[in-house]
Amino acid sequence: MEVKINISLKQGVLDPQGRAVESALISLGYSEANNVRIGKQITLEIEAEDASRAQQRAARMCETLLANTVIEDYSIEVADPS
Amino acid sequence: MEVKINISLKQGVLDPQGRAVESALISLGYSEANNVRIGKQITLEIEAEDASRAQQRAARMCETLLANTVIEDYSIEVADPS
Amino acid sequence: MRVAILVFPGSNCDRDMMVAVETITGRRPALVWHKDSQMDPVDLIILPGGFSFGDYLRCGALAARAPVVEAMLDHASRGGAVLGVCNGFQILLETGLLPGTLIRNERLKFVCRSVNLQLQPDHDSPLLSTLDPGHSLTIPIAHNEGNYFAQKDDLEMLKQNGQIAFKYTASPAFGPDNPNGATDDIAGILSANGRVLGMMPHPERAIGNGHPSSDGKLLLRAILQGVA
Amino acid sequence: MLEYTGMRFANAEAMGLSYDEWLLILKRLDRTPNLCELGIFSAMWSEHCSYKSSKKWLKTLPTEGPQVIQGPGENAGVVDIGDGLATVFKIESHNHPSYIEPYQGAATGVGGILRDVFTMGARPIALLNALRFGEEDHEKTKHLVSGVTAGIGGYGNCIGIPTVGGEVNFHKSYNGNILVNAMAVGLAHADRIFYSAANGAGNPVIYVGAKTGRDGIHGATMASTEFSDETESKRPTVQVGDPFTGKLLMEACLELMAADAVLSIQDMGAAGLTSSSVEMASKGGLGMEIDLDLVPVRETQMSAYEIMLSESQERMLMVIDPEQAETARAIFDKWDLDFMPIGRVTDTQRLVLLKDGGVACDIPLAPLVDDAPEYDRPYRPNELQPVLTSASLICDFLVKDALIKLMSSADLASRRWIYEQYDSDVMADTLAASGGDAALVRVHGTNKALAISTDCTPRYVEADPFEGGAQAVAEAWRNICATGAKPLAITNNLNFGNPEKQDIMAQIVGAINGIGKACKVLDTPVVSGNVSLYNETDSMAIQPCPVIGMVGLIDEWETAVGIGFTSVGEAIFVIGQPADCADGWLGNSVFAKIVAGREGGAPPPVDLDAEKAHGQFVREQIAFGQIKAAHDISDGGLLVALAEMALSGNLGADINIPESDTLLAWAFGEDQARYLVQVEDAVKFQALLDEHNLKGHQIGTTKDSQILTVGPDVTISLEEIRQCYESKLPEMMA
Ligand SMILES: Nc1ncnc2c1ncn2[C@@H]1O[C@H](COP(=O)(O)OP(=O)(O)O)[C@@H](O)[C@H]1O
Ligand SMILES: [Mg+2]
Repeated sequence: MEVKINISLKQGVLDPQGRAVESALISLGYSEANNVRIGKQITLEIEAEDASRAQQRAARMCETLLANTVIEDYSIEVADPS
Repeated sequence: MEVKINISLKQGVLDPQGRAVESALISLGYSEANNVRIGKQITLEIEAEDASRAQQRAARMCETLLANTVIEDYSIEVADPS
Repeated sequence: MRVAILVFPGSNCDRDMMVAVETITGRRPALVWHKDSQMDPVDLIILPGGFSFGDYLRCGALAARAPVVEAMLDHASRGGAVLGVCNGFQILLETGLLPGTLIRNERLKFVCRSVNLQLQPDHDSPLLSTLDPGHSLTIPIAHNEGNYFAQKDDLEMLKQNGQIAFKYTASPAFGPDNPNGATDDIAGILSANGRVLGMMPHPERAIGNGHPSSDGKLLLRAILQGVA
Repeated sequence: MLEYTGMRFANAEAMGLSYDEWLLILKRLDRTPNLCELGIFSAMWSEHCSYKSSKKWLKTLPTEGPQVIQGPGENAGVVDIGDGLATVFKIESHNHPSYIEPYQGAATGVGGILRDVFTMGARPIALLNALRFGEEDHEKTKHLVSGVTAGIGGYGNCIGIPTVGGEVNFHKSYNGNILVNAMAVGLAHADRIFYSAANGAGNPVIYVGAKTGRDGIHGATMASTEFSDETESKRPTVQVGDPFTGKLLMEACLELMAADAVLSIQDMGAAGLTSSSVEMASKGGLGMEIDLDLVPVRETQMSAYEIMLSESQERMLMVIDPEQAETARAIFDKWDLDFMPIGRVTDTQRLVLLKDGGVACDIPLAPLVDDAPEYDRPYRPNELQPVLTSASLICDFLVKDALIKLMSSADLASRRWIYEQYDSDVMADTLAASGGDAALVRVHGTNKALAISTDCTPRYVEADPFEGGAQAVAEAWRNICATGAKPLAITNNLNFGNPEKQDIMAQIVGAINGIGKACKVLDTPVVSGNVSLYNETDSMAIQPCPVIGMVGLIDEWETAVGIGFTSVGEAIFVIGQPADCADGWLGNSVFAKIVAGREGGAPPPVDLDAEKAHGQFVREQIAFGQIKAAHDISDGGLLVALAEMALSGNLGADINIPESDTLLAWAFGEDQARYLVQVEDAVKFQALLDEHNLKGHQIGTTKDSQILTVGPDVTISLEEIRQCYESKLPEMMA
């Protein structure tokens, strides 16, 4: 099953990267850009009986490895194979 | 308007980080994980009249800065404000 | 010999490069700030190492869009000589002046140590023409993203045109070596006209006088001679 | 005007204040404090900012000498190195944050100590660290080692200051409480040092650097309480380092200082805007008024309390010459940094904070600083540990097997896996980085170099705090002398458990006394330092770890030597050991722990006069060119030191051994004040030793082979040693 995991910094945690990109966008003339935040998107395949099981395993993976839950939140999307 | 930009490596481009994460997952017992790829998710607000205009601007930002189109693909989602 | 070193916020080898060039030429190169869009004409522009704009987004990406880079591209398009070291190499790739890209080191860790480089015998560059073909140099590296990657046809083109300048190579002291996973052990490449050189190792950290090697001095001297 | 929200003792207690401290606040204010004021008191009176448990003892340390320009009490110590130049250095801990989030904790630790150094007007030129992790097979160790290493590199590499040395230990007492101490060394003009004392009532107070967020609120109080699972969930928002902004801030500040615009300057470290404003105003004997609405923030609706206690990184507070305000602003504009006048210096000796058109805080400064509690905590030393005889520790291990086992132990194996992740060469003045005794960094543009080392042997300190404290200084001294440099002064980072426990307090007192004694004898005054207490998890204290960071100076860097053998057929001498010696001090050694499986026992005694004599001799003979390579003998003893010299120089050696039943003790004992040196002329060198009345003799010869020959029967190939020495950490971290 195709799984997408989005990992983003928690609210309130400084995102220096986002800030630098925002000011670069603005100096390139994109003054309409605001509040840029940069996160990760991990895509993977998980062999599982069904979507809910895949979701469960992905959550475990996030907790144990993929996300740094001290400063990051994660969300999981399982592509419905049907 | 809330915009999400996903940036992923093109097919065929080596992803050392994805590979390392995959083998770490497997050694942690997640043998069901496969084909792990790591990309970026950039979220930002774009001031624009409508969604299609925001989409357009986001695409320009990707072409000029956010993505390295030599090795990366991007996709854009504009959150429907309605 | 007029040399300019571009300084971006986050550059951190600009002074080291200035000292190295001054040691060789006896003349202090100009430091040019990234916000300057005008530049006095020079013979060689150097993009130094460091973490321009924090290496945020992608290394070299934000610097490649700085005003001074326009002036550098002008200079290059007129056949001017350019040297990019480490972060400078990354910036050159982001501008498109050189093909390919540098991705995370295979082992995903920053690596700082000496490596052995082999000057490719079939290179086609006036910048390196005073060095013996096949010359081997010991020069330190220090980077997190030095893993050179190019699409197949770009690689093919580099090989065909003699645009590969240096490869990492084995040495008695360090053994078989590819410190970062670079495709074909590539450590440095040239533009099609041979006048733009990008490389990961830091020649300015190997100019003798307390450094473990003086091969960087040899290399920089060759480049400065090649330009003149 | 002031909002009295009626704080009660319960609020104070939740912030870590005692009842007596609460009463003292009421008395000094003559009213109840509001939340913001209480927060300020609790931060300023926390162990971290006030040193209330250690101050009494820190005062006993020697801090003076002709070389000292500025001792403890400023952001960093300043030491004269001649020619109008000075070196500025300090060490600081970031233990708790690094346990919670190893990458960011270590990174912000490096960022913080760098700010302490460039705040003084010095350009940082070197970083070192001292790290302590849990047992190698503890479930968290790998994660912590890799995170901390990456974090240290992440900050130092990006900002472009070389990380040139450090030390790492593994021990179970650090399983739940690692130690991450970072040291920074800078270079300044001796007559252009900047201080924090505010001056000139009416002058503008400027905030520069990154914006303030809700990061690490009350970190200083956190660092002053014991750890438990509960605190792990109560943790504040983690501080994130931004080395890029740190670099801009450093360059902007140095440029501003060169422009003569700064009157006083202070970084915002622990307790952020609180400690910086209070310290600047109180040191100047003045007051300060700040309009909190002007503070650049990156989040909405921040309260006065949050703004004052935020520990967001890469921020500074300065008082500038009003006539230079425009110059100053232009410099910060150039570097794209916030530059914000937020208040002014006053002569009221009060800290007044305005917010939302009202007064959010109005307190006298004196009690915050002068009345900070100072405790004379009771202490009771544990009984001293017995001296263990060699016979009780020697097992039927062969010399060769023991050497291999030691060289491949986590305690002694190569740290390359760690230090290759640090850019040790940036700035192009590094002459010797990790892998030798002390790091050597050239004083840019001169023939001089600084030699720098961080050292501590916690197991010795635990067994005997006084001897252990002295030993840490002695080992740092040896490391500096072994390069040929003259030791100048030290900084120290005192990492201990809960000082409210009498045995822990006794460790603190003992170690400080030992450090003080050693510094007096060796003439290396203490110029800066940091104290980190309450390093405990669920009441298990760490092995006490008073880290010494020592800085020395060599006038001609070309005369310096390294540890590696340089040429074949030259004599190897041991200095500090009589020729008829056939035994060694095995108690509490690495051999005892790793090979004999026994921890504890009295540590080797320290003879400071011998240290002084041997160190001076080694340094002199290096300067005269008699010594071609030198290495101090410490953890692992003589044979380990010898193996390290051989590996480093890639040359073998023949070693003579005594006729002895205690050969293992001779080979691996950790007696102090000893060096191994390679010399060209054995006869002459023996004569020199005799002339100086020093014990020492030739024990071997360097060989053009890849083999160590130890006595008539034992041969060990360097390849075999190298293999196990180099592969340990990579395997452990794989
Ligand atoms: N163990 C120590 N030995 C000597 N001086 C110390 C020690 N601990 C702290 N100091 C000094 O006390 C002052 C305050 O230190 P600290 O609170 O760590 O400063 P910061 O404001 O950078 O957090 C500094 O001058 C420091 O050098
Ligand atoms: Mg400070």
